[in-house]
Amino acid sequence: MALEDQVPVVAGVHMIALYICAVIAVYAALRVITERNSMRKLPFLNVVSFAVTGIIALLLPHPLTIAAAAAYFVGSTLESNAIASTWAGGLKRP
Amino acid sequence: MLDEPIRILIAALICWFNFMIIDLIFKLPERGGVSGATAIAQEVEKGGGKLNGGYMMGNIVSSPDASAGTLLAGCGVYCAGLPGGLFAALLVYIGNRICYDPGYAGTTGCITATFIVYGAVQSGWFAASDFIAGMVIAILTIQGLSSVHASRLIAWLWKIRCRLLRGCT
Amino acid sequence: MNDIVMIASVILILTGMTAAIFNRDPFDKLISLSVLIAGVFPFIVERGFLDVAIAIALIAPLSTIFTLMVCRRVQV
Amino acid sequence: MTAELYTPEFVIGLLVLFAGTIAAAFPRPKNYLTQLINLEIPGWGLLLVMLHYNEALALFTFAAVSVLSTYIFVRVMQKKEGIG
Repeated sequence: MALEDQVPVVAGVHMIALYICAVIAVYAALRVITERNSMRKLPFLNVVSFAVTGIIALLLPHPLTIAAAAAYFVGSTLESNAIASTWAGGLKRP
Repeated sequence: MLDEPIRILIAALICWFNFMIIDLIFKLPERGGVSGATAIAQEVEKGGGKLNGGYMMGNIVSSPDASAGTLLAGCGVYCAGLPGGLFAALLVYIGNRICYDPGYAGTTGCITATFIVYGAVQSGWFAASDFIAGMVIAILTIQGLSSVHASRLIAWLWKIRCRLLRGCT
Repeated sequence: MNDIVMIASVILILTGMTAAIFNRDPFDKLISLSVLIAGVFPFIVERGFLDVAIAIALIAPLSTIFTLMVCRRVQV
Repeated sequence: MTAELYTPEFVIGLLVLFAGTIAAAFPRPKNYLTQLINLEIPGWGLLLVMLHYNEALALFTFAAVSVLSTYIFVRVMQKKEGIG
């Protein structure tokens, strides 16, 4: 059913990179919820998105993973773009 | 091969210089590309930072630029070798077109980062996963630690670039 | 999945959920909601559903954009 | 079909589902927009619970239907309140 019987499990040698990505994701998430200003939250959200993209790529090395990581990154960027544009009143304002 | 933490730190330095040089050459700190980037820059300036640094932070947030290209090139080389990196460059170009951006900085950064990562892996000194963790650390120093100090640093680098290349107004 | 990444994903989901419930500004709620979405993705990828991950990553921002059609900043 | 009884995504999905349902039932600033945003939280919890059963097609269908229902709610709110 799933792809997981075709691809190898992550080997034990690259674990430190995965841990660094996880720790940075948690740190940036805590910075997101403790920041008061609504626009200054968006750079920290971008750090969360980078770290999760790294986690996705490091968890499952398979050629389709590149498309998954790029799709997640572009989707998250588009979401931030839409939030910032609406906050600035770029698109919808009469 | 060196130990893994030292390799990750060296890879973080390489990635930092790669995306910062390409972003400065393609004039990201000059103006905000979309209206959301301009709003982020104004809020950063209101919090005590510089306006040019805020423009670059807003551009990184609201469209995939050279930093995203470096990260996805690392992912591509880690998963599928050299063709994976070039495929990631194509995906970065498509993502730039989705986000209303010309997309030259992201594609150029992705292609150069692909060759850098592939050369470093072929030389036997690095693994491709070091560059993914290194890019996450590098984007943490720009966006994640302190927006005031990061914007002042980018404004200082932008002033140096204006003095060297004089393409900016 | 190894334990530290799973604990990190759970922390992302719980902080995103708590902040999305208790914030009062709609923009803050949407930003916290995307932290929650970021925590969901390692679980999907760890199960091996890469196609589902691609589809959800491309579909989920549409929901936010539709919600933003009725958001409007309080004029200052 | 279920390999083990309590996988982590099952437990955390149930937790998110209950908390999000309570938050959508009692929205804090009491208007339709808050209720709509709170209604997306149990959706993601339900997706985590469905991930436990290893059905890819169910996940596809659920994501698509969730976005469509959000669009319909937004149109209904625009008709009802005259905003947007």
